Amino acid sequence: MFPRPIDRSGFATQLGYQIIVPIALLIWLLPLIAIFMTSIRPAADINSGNVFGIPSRIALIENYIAVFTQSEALRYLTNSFLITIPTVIISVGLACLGGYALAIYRFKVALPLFFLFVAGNFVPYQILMVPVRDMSVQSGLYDTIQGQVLFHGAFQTGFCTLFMRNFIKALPFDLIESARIEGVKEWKIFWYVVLPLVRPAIAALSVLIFTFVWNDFFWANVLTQGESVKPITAGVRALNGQFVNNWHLVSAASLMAAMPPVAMFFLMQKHFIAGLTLGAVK
Amino acid sequence: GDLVINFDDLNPGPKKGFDDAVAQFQAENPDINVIVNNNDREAHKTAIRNFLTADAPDVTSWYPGNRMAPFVDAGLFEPVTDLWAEQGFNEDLAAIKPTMSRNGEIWGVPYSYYQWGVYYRKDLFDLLKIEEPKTWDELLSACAVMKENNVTPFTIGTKFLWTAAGVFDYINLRTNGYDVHNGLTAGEIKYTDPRIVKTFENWAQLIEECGFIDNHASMSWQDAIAPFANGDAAMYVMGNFSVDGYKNAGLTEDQIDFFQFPEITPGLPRAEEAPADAFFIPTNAKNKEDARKFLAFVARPDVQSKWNATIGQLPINSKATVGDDKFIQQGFETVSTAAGLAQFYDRDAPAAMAKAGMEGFQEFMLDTSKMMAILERLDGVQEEVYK
Amino acid sequence: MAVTDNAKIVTQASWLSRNKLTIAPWLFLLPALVYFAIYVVIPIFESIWLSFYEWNGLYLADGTSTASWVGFQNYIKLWDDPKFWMSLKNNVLWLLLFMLAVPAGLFIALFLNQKTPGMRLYKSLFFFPFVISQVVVGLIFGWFYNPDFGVVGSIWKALYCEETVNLLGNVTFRCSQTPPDILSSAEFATYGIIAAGLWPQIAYCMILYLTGLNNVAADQIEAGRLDGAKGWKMLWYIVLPQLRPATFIAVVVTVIGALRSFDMIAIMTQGGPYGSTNVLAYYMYETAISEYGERYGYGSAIATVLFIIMLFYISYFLWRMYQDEKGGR
Amino acid sequence: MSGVKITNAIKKYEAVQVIHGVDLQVDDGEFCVFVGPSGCGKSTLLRMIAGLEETTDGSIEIGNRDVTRADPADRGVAMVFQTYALYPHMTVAENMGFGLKMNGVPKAEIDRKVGEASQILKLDDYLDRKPKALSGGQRQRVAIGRAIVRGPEVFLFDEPLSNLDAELRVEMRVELARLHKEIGATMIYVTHDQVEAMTLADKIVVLRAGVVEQVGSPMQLYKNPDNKFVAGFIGSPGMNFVNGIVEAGAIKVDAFADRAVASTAKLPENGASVTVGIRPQHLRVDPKGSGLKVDLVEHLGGVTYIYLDAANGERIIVEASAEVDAPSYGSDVSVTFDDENVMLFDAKTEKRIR
Amino acid sequence: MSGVKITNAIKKYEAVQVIHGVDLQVDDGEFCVFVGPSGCGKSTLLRMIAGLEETTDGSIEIGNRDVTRADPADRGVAMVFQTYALYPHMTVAENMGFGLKMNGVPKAEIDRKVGEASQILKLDDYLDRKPKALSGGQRQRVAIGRAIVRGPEVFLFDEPLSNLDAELRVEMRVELARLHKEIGATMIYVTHDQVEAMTLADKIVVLRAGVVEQVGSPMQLYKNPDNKFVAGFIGSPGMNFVNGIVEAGAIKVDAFADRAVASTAKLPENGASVTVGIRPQHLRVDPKGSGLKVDLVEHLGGVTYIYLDAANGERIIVEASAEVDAPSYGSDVSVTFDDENVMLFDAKTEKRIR
Ligand SMILES: Nc1ncnc2c1ncn2[C@@H]1O[C@H](COP(=O)(O)OP(=O)(O)OP(=O)(O)O)[C@@H](O)[C@H]1O
Ligand SMILES: Nc1ncnc2c1ncn2[C@@H]1O[C@H](COP(=O)(O)OP(=O)(O)OP(=O)(O)O)[C@@H](O)[C@H]1O
Ligand SMILES: [Mg+2]
Ligand SMILES: [Mg+2]
Repeated sequence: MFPRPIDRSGFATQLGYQIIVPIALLIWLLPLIAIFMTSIRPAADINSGNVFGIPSRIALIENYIAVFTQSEALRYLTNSFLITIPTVIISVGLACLGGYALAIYRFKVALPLFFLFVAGNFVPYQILMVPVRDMSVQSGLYDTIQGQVLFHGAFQTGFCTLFMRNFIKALPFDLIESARIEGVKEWKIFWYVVLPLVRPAIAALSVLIFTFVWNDFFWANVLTQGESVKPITAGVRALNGQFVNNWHLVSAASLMAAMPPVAMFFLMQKHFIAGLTLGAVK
Repeated sequence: GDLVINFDDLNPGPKKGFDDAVAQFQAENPDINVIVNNNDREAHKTAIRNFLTADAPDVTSWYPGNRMAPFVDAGLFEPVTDLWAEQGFNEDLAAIKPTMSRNGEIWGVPYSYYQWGVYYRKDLFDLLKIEEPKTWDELLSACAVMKENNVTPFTIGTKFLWTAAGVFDYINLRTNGYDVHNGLTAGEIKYTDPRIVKTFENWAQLIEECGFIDNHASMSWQDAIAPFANGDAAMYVMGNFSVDGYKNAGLTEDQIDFFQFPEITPGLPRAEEAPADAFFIPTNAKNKEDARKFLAFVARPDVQSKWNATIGQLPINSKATVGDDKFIQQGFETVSTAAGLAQFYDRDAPAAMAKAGMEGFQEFMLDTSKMMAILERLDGVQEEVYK
Repeated sequence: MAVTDNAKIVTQASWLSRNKLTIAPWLFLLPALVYFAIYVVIPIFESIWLSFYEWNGLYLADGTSTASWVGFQNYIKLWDDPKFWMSLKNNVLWLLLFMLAVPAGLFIALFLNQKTPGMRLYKSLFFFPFVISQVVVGLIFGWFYNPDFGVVGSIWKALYCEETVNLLGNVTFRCSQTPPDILSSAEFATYGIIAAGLWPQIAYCMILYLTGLNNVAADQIEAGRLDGAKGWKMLWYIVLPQLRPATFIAVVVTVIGALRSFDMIAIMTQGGPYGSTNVLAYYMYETAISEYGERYGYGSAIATVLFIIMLFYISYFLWRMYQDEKGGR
Repeated sequence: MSGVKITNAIKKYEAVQVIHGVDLQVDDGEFCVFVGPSGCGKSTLLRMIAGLEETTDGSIEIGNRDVTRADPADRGVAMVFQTYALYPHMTVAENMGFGLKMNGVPKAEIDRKVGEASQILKLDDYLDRKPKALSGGQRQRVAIGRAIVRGPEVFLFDEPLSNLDAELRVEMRVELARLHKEIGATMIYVTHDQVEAMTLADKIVVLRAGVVEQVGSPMQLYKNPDNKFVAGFIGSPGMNFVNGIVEAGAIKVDAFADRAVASTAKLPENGASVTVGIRPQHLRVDPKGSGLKVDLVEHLGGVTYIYLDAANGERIIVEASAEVDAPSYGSDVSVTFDDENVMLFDAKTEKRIR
Repeated sequence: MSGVKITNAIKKYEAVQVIHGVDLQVDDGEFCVFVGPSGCGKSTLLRMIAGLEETTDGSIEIGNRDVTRADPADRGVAMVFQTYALYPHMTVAENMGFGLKMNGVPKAEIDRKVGEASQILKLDDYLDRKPKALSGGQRQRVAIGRAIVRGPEVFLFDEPLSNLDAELRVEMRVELARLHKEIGATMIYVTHDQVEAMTLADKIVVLRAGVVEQVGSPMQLYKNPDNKFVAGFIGSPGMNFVNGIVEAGAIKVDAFADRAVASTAKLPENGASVTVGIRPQHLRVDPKGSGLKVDLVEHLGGVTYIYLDAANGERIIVEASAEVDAPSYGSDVSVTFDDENVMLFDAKTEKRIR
């Protein structure tokens, strides 16, 4: 282990470390803490310039209720879920199939096709923007939840396929061969042997994609126009325009937008990090 | 049948005005089923480009001037020249007719406009014994008094650029007049033209001798109300829609007042900024017959009177009556006596030009010494855009 | 009759089963492939194609496009467009400064790579910024930088301003110096946004390095200790070389993050003041679909340039991957 | 009848040929072991029989059916992998029954078969465990169980014991031998562990570089190898090889202090070089002799290995019983042996001279 | 003087104690091997000597210096890891020279020392390669070279050969023995391969559960083990153990068909249980006898193992020379042996009864 485990050093060093870490964390998260503090301040504090100090009163509930009652926040949140969850299902589902094909079968174009997915995954969004937007408009998917789901689903399929393919490739190939000798049909191998084994990958991927899509802002701008289908990220921006100078409400709304991915991260931490590093590093 | 109307304002006042009007229209035409899609203004700007082709409503709100040009050129709006003739709009709406026209046809029917000018803290002026300035020099000396008393003369928030364009438009209108404004936005006059340079020099003088609040580039127009409301700044060059904002910030009608932007070049006919809102019929509309009915309806004097009273703006129909709000009154006075009505820099100039121009204005406000460099750059853009 | 029928079925079935390893992959792959092609692959080419047109995004009433072919005109315009160069310059700035996330992430990872009680929780808290939407990060930092209501403003007021009352008796501040307006200053705004962007990016690199450090071979560290390598020498000679995969991926994601920098700019400055914080990604968006844009051909040309820049990294990444694959099964 | 008959089997991976025309007959019920150095094509040949690799040319018959192009599932074979290839998400019972279940065998019958197999393999108590919760040996047994359940005509094993530690390996080896006796099916077994090959096989196939070097029973190969490769490969420690020169109907060997080795074999003409092979067990150290220097003595308890260096650099290993006093390091000795234990090989072709 | 002296060394991981007070003296130039079952603390003890694990209590001296709390780099030890722990990003030469470089040795001297070591280890041709491009044996040699270059007083090896295949292992074993002879440094070597222990060691330390069971030369341990554990651990195949009952100054053993075993040892009182041990080499099968059933016969070429089952379930392995005709499977036999080869152990304490 590097650096040298701290518990091997003297008591003073250990104590010092135990003290420094929380302080460093505090500084690191200062922006978050600040907006949290702001989000529980009453409006009066903001106006009187009490941005940093102790809130004069904890207005947590009041502020968060205000966000919901005075804006479309609830709808934005709902939209975000409506966009994110189907996207996760579509992209992960397709990627399982595609990744299986690319990982298990030896065919000539497997590698080029795989690279196509990988490359597509790194493409700057902007190069897709005009055609995708135009296509959505033409097909009536513009400014709909489905339109966003379909696009995100396709785009994330690239990353998911990269991820699943590498994961499946790392499975012992013997398992597949063993099943083939036993006369198990290809799709049954996929269903009964591979799928159960890639469950951790599916979990990791799902959390990751959830976060990616939840946090999307660009496509929300490109593919929607109205309030009715905006996700929370774009919504928060709109709220920012609406709650001018009401920083306590903007903060509350921002935190709300951040909450689901953060919660997701906390609940599925292991998977999340596995996903990030596995997907990227492998 | 169904009449689909796309409208573009979700703010409570305008929404109510529109809803009321629709309700009245519906009442008058029980056979027509009005379906309203009301959208946020910015969203509407994006949406219209698509829905005109893909999913056209029967009526949509939009803006005259250069803003309607691309749609007109692409044949996406239905000309309503005949409707104007039928309904006598040519007389009743005469002031707005030029901006509603393009390529020899008239393309829509306006329902409202509003004035621009200088809103100020009357209580501050009173305290400092300053009169509403009528001329440039009066303005400058008023500023001097304010500055002595630690009051910043002007507030503004230029984060979203267009507010600076309002200031520019006024100084330009007062320095050079209506025709130069039109010439410039039509790409006929270069930005390095001595007349425009003069405008900028005057602006520089205003910045130098009057001054705007600090950090305006990081503020929206709403943000900029705060120092105004607090009494740290005394004046605000703005459109009439801002009155609501002042009131929300806790100011009463007694504390604020309005004056016309002071004269700069003496004797120049006075032109004003007065952006209009209008309704158009898309070419792909399904129910054009009822759409025309609606357009005729919104131009009616009684409708416009009531509607504008609700939204605190000015009716366009000369037969309409004006609300008794003090700002409306003053605005009506200002606009109706103006020698020319400008839409707004970003509505009169094509989009690409407007964007570049407004960025230039903002940059200029932050550093007046870059004036010539900015103007030369704008010339370059102009050449490109109007090619 | 029946016999021949049967024979047919048998041969067909056997053809299928003989070729099932050829057909099966395509059946599994097809949905993802078609779907991905429609939304990602084909649009790339459409965009490139469109960059040779001038188009305001409108269709005529009958649905035909108003686009007109202009050849390389858009690219020629780009060459003369100061905003393009400004954006490109900013992109380079992003690229360079964003790289700081890599050593910074490493540093924090080293700092946190201990097994004291509660460390797991600390690590995950350190990771927070990455999970949060860039929109929120942008808002937070925008507020941080705000010279009037924000944190910078508050600090400034505490340092350089005194509270007085103005003419009307309202509380106000008189400052001996105007506070820095980071996001409105052409010089500093970009740095301000990059700093905000670095926050989550550092967290990202940190997590990559933390997992990397987890996998550092203990025996090599021990061998190093026996060889007398300590502290920085250990880091430099033994740990860092082992962290190469983590470093590689940290660089890749950072480059991509830098080139994709859109959200922060959209939230914090919209490319302003007067275009000084523009980057290609945002400029493209602005040109194509913002209120003052609607120049789709030109926007596509910008996107194409961005794509070509990214293509270098993509190719490099694929090349590395190919090297790895050659070794594998 | 379920022997395996391979006729002129050839395997190419694109340009590279790895199996160069193998002919082989494995009889019904026989335990056949493939041995050979790493990379010689043992696994490939086995996988060709299983159908996991396509046979480029030649034919493979199982129980008189030509299965060269048949699907793995239709060949009546079961395979036990080196890695066991157990499905980690299934219990032992599910693992064993999976193939049957997928082929639509009724549940009751699956249960019965799994029960039988698990009894044979003493896995009854573990049927509900996941592979993770089993020891290496138990996993190995499950893998075998999975093969048994399907009642194949031919069992294929690819180094099934190489992932086990030494002790378990011995245990499982004994168990495999018993299993073969019990079910009597044809088994083909790949290993590069000599001991496994010697102890398990009815028939050993020695492969080198994709070619069959010799086929025979363990003792045949040990006592009567066809060539130097087989002689060196079978037996541990390996056979000693030294150079000899044919001289007047006998062989003069440098390393044996020019002691002439008599031979009943058909010797080549005088002066020809031959390779002389003799197993360490057949050598005795003569401390009174000279010509060989003691380089190293390894006491293993029951047995002692003595490493001797000849003047010409050749090295000879002598296996002595522990009771014999070993010569001391560096001392000059010679070796004695019975001439009948000497084998001769052609120095060039490495073929046995008989 | 660079022996190693360990006095009452204790190692605890938090609550768990894994080394329970070890006293050990390794003389200068001695080759000392730690053996013992997995998890007994061999590696831990070695790593304590290296300084990679802190010593909880007791002291460690190297060449008369107390190094109990010294930094690993300052102990004058070099270690060869089971995994070799080569730096994958450095060439062979860099790997070997790294320690010197870290200690500020001038480049020229590093080159000289690396050159020397690589000559000893025949690595000259590979100096510029990365470890990835080396075979297992070569890697192993680089790891040893890295140790040699630093000229340590004590070499520590932790199962250095266990990642090599059987053949290479033998080769490297011989090489290690030669190396020790050549440089004559103190070496401490951990293995659980018996053969390595027996052949390499001057002194074997048998560890069990963190306690030293016996220390001695290989032959001492083989011929004269202190307890059943050591007796069973040393020698392959392991010693046979069967139960016996003391009866009138001799021992009656069920498995030997009640043949009384005479003994010169101080026997406990009549009727007491003792464990009777005898090595497979010392047994001969008597086909005319009875009481043991032949369960399995394994021919290994030079030697044959015969597995016998006693009626009471005890199992006896007999090692016979290949020349002897093995009994057939299932036949009833008995064994014969010389009484002097029998060892007796207390049934409870497992201590040797001498
Ligand atoms: N897919 C492949 N493509 C090309 N060559 C291959 C492939 N698979 C195996 N080979 C080559 O075929 C030869 C035989 O491989 P095989 O696995 O049968 O050897 P083996 O005898 O089983 O070796 P080991 O004892 O190491 O398992 C090797 O030289 C190997 O490199
Ligand atoms: N870091 C640790 N924390 C707690 N217990 C440990 C730790 N390292 C080792 N042990 C325990 O100490 C005991 C001795 O371990 P050690 O590695 O020395 O065994 P070993 O004899 O080398 O075994 P092997 O032959 O398997 O290498 C084991 O029971 C192990 O579980
Ligand atoms: Mg193999
Ligand atoms: Mg160990």
